[in-house]
Amino acid sequence: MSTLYKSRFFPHPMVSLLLLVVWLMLNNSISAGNIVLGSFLAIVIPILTAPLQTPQPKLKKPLLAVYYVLQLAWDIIVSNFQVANMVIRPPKLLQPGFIAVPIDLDTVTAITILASTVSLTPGTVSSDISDDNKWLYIHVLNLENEEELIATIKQRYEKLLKEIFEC
Amino acid sequence: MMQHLVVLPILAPMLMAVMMLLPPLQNTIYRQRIASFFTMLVMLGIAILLIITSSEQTQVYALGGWQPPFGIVLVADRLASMMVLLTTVLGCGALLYASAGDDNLGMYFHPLFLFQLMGINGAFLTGDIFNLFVFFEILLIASYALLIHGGGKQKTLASVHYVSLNLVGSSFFLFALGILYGTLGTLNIADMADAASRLEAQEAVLAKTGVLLLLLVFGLKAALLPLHFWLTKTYSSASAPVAALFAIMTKVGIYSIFRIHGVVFGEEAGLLANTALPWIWPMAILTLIIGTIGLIGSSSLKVLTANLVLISVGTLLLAMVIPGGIGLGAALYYMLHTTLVSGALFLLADMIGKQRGKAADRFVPARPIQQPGLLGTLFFLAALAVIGMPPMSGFVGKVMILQAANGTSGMIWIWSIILISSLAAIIALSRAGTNLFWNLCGDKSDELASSQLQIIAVVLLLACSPLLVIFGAQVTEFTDTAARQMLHDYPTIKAMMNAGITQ
Amino acid sequence: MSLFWIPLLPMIGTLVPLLSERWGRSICALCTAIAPAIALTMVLAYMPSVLAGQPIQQSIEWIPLIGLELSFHLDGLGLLFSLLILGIGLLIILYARYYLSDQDSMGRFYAYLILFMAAMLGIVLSNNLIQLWAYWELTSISSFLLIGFWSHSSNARKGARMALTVTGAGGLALLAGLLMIGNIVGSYDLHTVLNSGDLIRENPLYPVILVLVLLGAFTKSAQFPFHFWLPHAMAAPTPVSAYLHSATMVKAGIFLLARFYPILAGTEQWFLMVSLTGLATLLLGAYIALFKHDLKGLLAYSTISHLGLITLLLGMDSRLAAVAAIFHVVNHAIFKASLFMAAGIIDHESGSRDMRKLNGLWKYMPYTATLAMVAAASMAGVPLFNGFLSKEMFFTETLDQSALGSLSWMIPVLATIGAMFAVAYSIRFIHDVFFNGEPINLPRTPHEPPRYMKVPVEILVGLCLLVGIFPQFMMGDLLTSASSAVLGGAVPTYSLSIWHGFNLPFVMSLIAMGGGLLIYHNRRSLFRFQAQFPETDAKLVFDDTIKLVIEKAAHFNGWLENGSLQRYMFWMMFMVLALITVPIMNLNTTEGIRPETPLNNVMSAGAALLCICALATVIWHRKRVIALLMLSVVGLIVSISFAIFSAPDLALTQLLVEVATIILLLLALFLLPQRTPKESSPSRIMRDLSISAVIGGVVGTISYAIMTKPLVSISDFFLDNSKTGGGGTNVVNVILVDFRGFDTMGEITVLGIAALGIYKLLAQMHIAMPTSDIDGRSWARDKHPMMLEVISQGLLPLALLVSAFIFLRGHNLPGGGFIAGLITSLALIQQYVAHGVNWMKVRLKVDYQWLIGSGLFIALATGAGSWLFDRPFLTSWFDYFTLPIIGKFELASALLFDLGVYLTVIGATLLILANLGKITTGERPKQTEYE
Amino acid sequence: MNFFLELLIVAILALGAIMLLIGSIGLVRLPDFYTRLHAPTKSTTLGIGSIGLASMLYFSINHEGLSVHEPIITLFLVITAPISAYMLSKAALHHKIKTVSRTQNQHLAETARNQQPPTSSSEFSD
Amino acid sequence: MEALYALCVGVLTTCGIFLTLRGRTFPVVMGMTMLSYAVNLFLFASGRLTINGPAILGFSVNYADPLPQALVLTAIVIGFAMTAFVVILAMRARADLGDDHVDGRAPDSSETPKNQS
Amino acid sequence: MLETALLLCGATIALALLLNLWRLLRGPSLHDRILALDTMYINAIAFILIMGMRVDSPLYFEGALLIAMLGFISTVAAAKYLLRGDIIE
Ligand code: NA
Ligand code: NA
Repeated sequence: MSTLYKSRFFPHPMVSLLLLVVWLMLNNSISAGNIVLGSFLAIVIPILTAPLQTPQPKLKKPLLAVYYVLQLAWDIIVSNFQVANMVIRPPKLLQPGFIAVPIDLDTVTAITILASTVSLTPGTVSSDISDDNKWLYIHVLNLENEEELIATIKQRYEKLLKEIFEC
Repeated sequence: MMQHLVVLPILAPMLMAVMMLLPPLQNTIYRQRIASFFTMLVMLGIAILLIITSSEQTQVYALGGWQPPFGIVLVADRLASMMVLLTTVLGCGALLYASAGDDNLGMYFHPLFLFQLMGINGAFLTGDIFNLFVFFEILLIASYALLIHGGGKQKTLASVHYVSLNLVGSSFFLFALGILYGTLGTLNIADMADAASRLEAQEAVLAKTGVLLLLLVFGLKAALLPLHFWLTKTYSSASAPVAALFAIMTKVGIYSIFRIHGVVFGEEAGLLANTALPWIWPMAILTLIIGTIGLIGSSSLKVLTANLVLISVGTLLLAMVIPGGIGLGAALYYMLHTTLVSGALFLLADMIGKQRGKAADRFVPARPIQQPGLLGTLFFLAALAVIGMPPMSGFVGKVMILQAANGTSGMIWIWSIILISSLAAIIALSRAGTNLFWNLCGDKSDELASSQLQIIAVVLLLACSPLLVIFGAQVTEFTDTAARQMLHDYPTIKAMMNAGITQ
Repeated sequence: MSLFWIPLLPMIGTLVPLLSERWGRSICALCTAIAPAIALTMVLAYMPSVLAGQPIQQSIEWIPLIGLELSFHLDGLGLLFSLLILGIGLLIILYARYYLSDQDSMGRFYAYLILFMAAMLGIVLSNNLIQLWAYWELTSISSFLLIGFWSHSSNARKGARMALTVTGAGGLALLAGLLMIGNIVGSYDLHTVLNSGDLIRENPLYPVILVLVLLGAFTKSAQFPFHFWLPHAMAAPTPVSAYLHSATMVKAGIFLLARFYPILAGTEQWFLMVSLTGLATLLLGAYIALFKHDLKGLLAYSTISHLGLITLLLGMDSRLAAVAAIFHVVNHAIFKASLFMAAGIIDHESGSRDMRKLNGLWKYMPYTATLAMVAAASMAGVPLFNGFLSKEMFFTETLDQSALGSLSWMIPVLATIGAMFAVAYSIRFIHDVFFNGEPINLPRTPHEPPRYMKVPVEILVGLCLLVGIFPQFMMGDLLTSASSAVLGGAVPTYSLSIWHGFNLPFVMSLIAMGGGLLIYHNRRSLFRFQAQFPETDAKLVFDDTIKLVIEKAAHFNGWLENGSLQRYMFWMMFMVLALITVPIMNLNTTEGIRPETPLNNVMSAGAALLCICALATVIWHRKRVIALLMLSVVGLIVSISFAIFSAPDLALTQLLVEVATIILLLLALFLLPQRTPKESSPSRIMRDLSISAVIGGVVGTISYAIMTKPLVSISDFFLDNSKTGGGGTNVVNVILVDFRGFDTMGEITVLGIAALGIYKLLAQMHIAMPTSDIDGRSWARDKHPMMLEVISQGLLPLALLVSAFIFLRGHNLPGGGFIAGLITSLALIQQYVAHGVNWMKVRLKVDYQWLIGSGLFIALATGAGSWLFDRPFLTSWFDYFTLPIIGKFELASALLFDLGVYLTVIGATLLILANLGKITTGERPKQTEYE
Repeated sequence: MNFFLELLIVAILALGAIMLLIGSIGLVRLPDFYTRLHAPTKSTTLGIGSIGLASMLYFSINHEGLSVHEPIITLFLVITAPISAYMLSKAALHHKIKTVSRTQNQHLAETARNQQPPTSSSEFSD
Repeated sequence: MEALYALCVGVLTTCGIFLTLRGRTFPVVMGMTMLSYAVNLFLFASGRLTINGPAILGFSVNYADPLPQALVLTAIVIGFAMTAFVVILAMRARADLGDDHVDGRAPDSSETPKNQS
Repeated sequence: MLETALLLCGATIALALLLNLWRLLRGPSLHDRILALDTMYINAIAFILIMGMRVDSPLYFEGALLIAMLGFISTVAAAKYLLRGDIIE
């Protein structure tokens, strides 16, 4: 686990930023008043919730994170159509199956993001994680090539996550 | 502060109850006791002031300064003020009794007790039908919580029944409100009376269902037959101070019936006039009959007292339906009497039961109690009051009701039923007294004697009964005027509202 | 004002014995006697004036509304009775001093006795009908206490209850009668009433009034068929019997007849009812008295008989008879009281009252025997004793009767027969006790009583003789005065002398004596004759009846209130049905003139969804989780409906509450059985289905009828004033926090109280937790899945942000404190779900109770704040401000109020849910290891 | 409104609605719980995302000022949908909910249920 | 639309009442919840149905009646408080009485139908 | 055009909801039912958004937002119930 941000007022600057953005979005406005109010909330809420937060790994490469999100969005769109297709096809053609993916990440946040990614990309659902956080069990809607799928997951997502969180 | 007097009977207990959830009163029973007593004293003062001011003129208080019928108003006429005072006096007794130790059998006794008073006072004072619903719910939820105070299987079971029936009852209250708003277009009670007189035939039919559903709701609170089933078990299993306080709960229902069905939808409600009257008659009579049978068949003092409550409900409503409202004054006097006396009896039953050990308050032979003379005397006086024998107040109440019914069409019914139930009370209470105090076996029990506070509580409540007789002239005059004011003042209130006395 | 003191002194005197008990028995008795003695002196002081025909009257108003006055009136009748009550009362006090044993609480006894005395005086002196009734009841009550004085004895308890029940019932009848009289006359003033005889007798209600008043009188005076309580009242200590059951209380009924003689008598109904009852009582009492082996039993029945005699006299249509009745009241009181006292002495000194054991006491107590013999002779009507005089007057009057027509001859004949039995039992009383061989198995060796115990008897016996020999001197004026009060004016001429010549009444007396001797002589064959009839003890019959009534009542209660909520609920539904269907029958058309909202497929689908899921909830209600899921769909659709029909605030609230409810129900389900057993019979299900369907149908109909009618309502006011008066554009919110803020304050109070109540429920709950799920599978091992923990943490700030957003905009747009509060609560609950109670407990150090308190306090304080500006509670305030950068913004007191709502909601919701979780976590048994 | 803009909105709307419908169809049609789990969790992202986008465009064009709050809904769903699926599938595994018989690597369901590492011996056994 | 709405209210009322007449606490609680849905819809409808007229000033032309909405809001909250209480009470009853029957004990076997399916 | 499209979309979502209902009623496992409910929440969000466009009112957004938040909470609670019986422990 990398260094933790210790500031009392900005326990989680990224969270604060996110909150401010969400606040402005919620209000559909970037008026001065809303920025003041939003900033206030963006500072106060993390302070209030700080006791309920376990230490989070620091985002080392924010740009890479943006890339990750965009790639994920693309993958979601593409695979959505694939899954739509599978759903419409006669169900008998489906070849469902389980796979177990070994995890090399060592922060829970990263593992969670990986598992969520897997679930978000159509065709795969994270079903369980082993007690030692080393294995991710995935149910695959149409399992054609197990090794290739495992490799894709590790390459396309896990590797990026490892870099983003440097873990 | 005087101009805010009307709202104080609601706010004072609420404020103290809320304070009890916060430091420094939080979780310390001694401080809470003192705070409660203090509140009760203040409320006593408020109630007396309210009686004085409302005797001069009906007080109307517009919350938020919003002109009725748009905002919520509180209306303190003589009747409402009287009920507030009655509640406070009863509350004082119950609280004194509880402070001897019963309040420490579970959590939050004092705040819940005060919340209960808040709800009851609110129900008496409000002049808005939906606000009445809200106060009903406050007093109900507080009563649910108080009912389980002390714990035990009996209480839990009684609660399940009591709570379930009342929850469903509340649903019907809302149905009724929906109907009434949907047809009358207003929530202010005085305004409803006005709107009712303007209804067209078909709308009136709909409104009638609403009015009658309200009767169901109030009847459930008042324990009118066949909505009375919750009463016996609830009252007989609640802890004593709670049961004593509950003595006013049925009266809330009766009060609402008086107000809503007797006045608002009474003589002058156009097509809705006296909608509920044909229903109240038989229900009241049946209630009295069933209460009387229950009284005779009671096997313990608490059950007996619960049945007395039932009888008083029947009696009160019977008095109400005497044509022309001439029984209302009598009913109000009887209400004062019966509430205080049944409250005292619940407390007494608890004291007796505790001293008798295992036999509790059941009518079976038991070991002699610690304070036979004292408790015997108190019981004797309470019994006199209940049976309606002089010099206690029951006799004046009964005579008033009988006189009111004299010469009316329902006289035979009212007289025979009330007199027969009096006879039943004689039989039942003499049975109770002889069994509890005279039918002894073995040596003196080793239970503790009742504490001073408990005795003071009972004496306080019971003493009201002869006082009601001694100051009978003033009290009857007051109740009579209150009844007449209630019957004839709604137009006045309406006028005052229109004149904008609110600010 | 001193007339008031006569009944009042004894009333106050009730306390004297209780206070003086500690100083010893004699002093207690002495002190007790003070009040009656003074009262007696006062009566005597008034006597000349009353005898001179100037009754005394005093009154003060009390409760004018019911016609109750504190009003007393001392006339001849009252005087006579007062003398009896106080005089004999004083003797009884003396007597009881020696009669009571050390174990008896003398103070209590005297207190009851004096209370009774006061009540009795009240009756005879009352000048107000209601006051009279009050005293009347007080005698019943005090006699109840006196009869039950030896409360350890079952006979005493039962006797007391029986007496109270019978006389109490009579009292109620009397009340009814008196109220009717008062209503007819228009006044409860006795004087006025007594002057309105014609008015009452001509009233169609007269027969009813007569019956009611007679019921009162007859029960009190133990007239057939209400006589049965009196013998059982003998369980009382003998002084009580002597006082109440011979001299005074039983005479109250007679007094009543005499008092109302001017207004009720003189009609055929009166004659028939009163005289026949008297006659029957006279005969029955005399006959049964003979067969009683118990001394007091004999005296009790003899009393019944004599009371019958007096009643008969009053029932006769003759003014002289009334005089005779009054005379006999006095005579009977004197001799019967002394006889009871004598019987008490015998009982006291020998330990028995059974005449089969008591024999030959002459040897042991000759003095007492002599006294008893004089009294008994008087009772038998032997010349030279007072009983003879009134009995002779009675015989005279019987001969004058013609009201029974051709059967009128029966009255004297029956009277003579009654007198024969009276002689017989009088002889038995003397002969059986004082002679007739030797005592058998007496507990004690009899001897003469203490000196002063005999004094009261001596005085009374002396009176028997004095009155018997010098009637005119002793009684003349008093009797005239009393009779004049009864007859309401002129008293017929009569002569009080020992000897009226050898006439028919005297012959009747002789026949009675001879017959009496004869009967007594043949008593054994009579006893045998009587023994062949099964003894019908009225007490047993009465007891059985009462017992049966109680049992039946208890059984009925048990049947009606059988403890089944389903039944109670059904009755409620039944009432609902009755109350709403009866008026709705008159609804001609549900169709209104309001144009209907257009219907589309989407809404139909939604409705279908709603109805299907509602029905599915019912169908699967026994599979609870499934039903719960169905229910949550219903909730979802309901909230969407609110959204569709232009109620965004409602939709949001309903959604949140729905989820909170589902979570709550899920929590509960863990601790409740997962399935409901099938236990309703098909008929029960059909019944429930029908009633609910009918109610549902009617409710739907009403709803439709309402929706299709136009509405004129007060709502326009809110739309018009929301912005200008309340400072907000979200009218619903402005109504909630401003126009009807009081409702909202109540609503959050309810929520707060509910949370407290729930906390209370949970505090004492010990619950068994299932170790496996519904299908017997063990629970999953992973309590807090890691992924859930991580994501939940991430969501919390977002949720709080949304909550703040909703809170701040509430006044102008959908939202508000309640919705925001629920969002916050649910977000926190979600944390509880993800992390568990223990994790949260350490980190979230917020006292939820405190939160509720502060929330309510803020709401309250905001409301009260308007007092500072001299405005009614909850008057709102708002204004617009402009700041650099931020621009124009609004501040409103309503926002503060809403903050109170917000905090209360959070506090309440979390107090409920988090504590529930705490309970289960704390008590969860160790799980069987994962297989 | 500009026709093309309108057309764009309509297209996006149609896409969203169809995706949602397909998700629901999948829920009905797919053979076992695990496969059914895929349908809605997928279609929601694109379905709600599209409709949110349409709404965003619609209100930005039809009303003065931008409407950018719709993506927050999508954001919430993107964060939460995987957890819902994860928890449900975890529960299904725990309760040994039947898989369709042709499911591959069924033994993994067992090891996943125990949250253990997969056993190498049984790997790739069909 | 009104007819359909009324039908839904009727169905909910029916289902709610039927459930409250059951003998076990949980169905009764569900019945009360259902009944409160019915009540809320009913009370809401007393202000008549309005489409696209939220009572937010400036957002529509023809406003829905705001008063019943406020009333229903209050009713929902109170209903929630009451439901919460009764749910916990049901649990308490189970804990205290050992049975989740509303009367604290299962009815006598004589009342149970003989042929259970 | 947009109006028609919105109408059709509404109908499509309604259809989807009915399909969800089918699964909800049909089961067979509780898990299926919970999943169906979860899907219903999703469809409800879409429905409300479309509703908002149809009546041209931005007031519907918060409803949709809340459903998105709440659907998650109740689904997780239900799943937790299946797993552990006790949802808060
Ligand atoms: Na003898
Ligand atoms: Na727990």
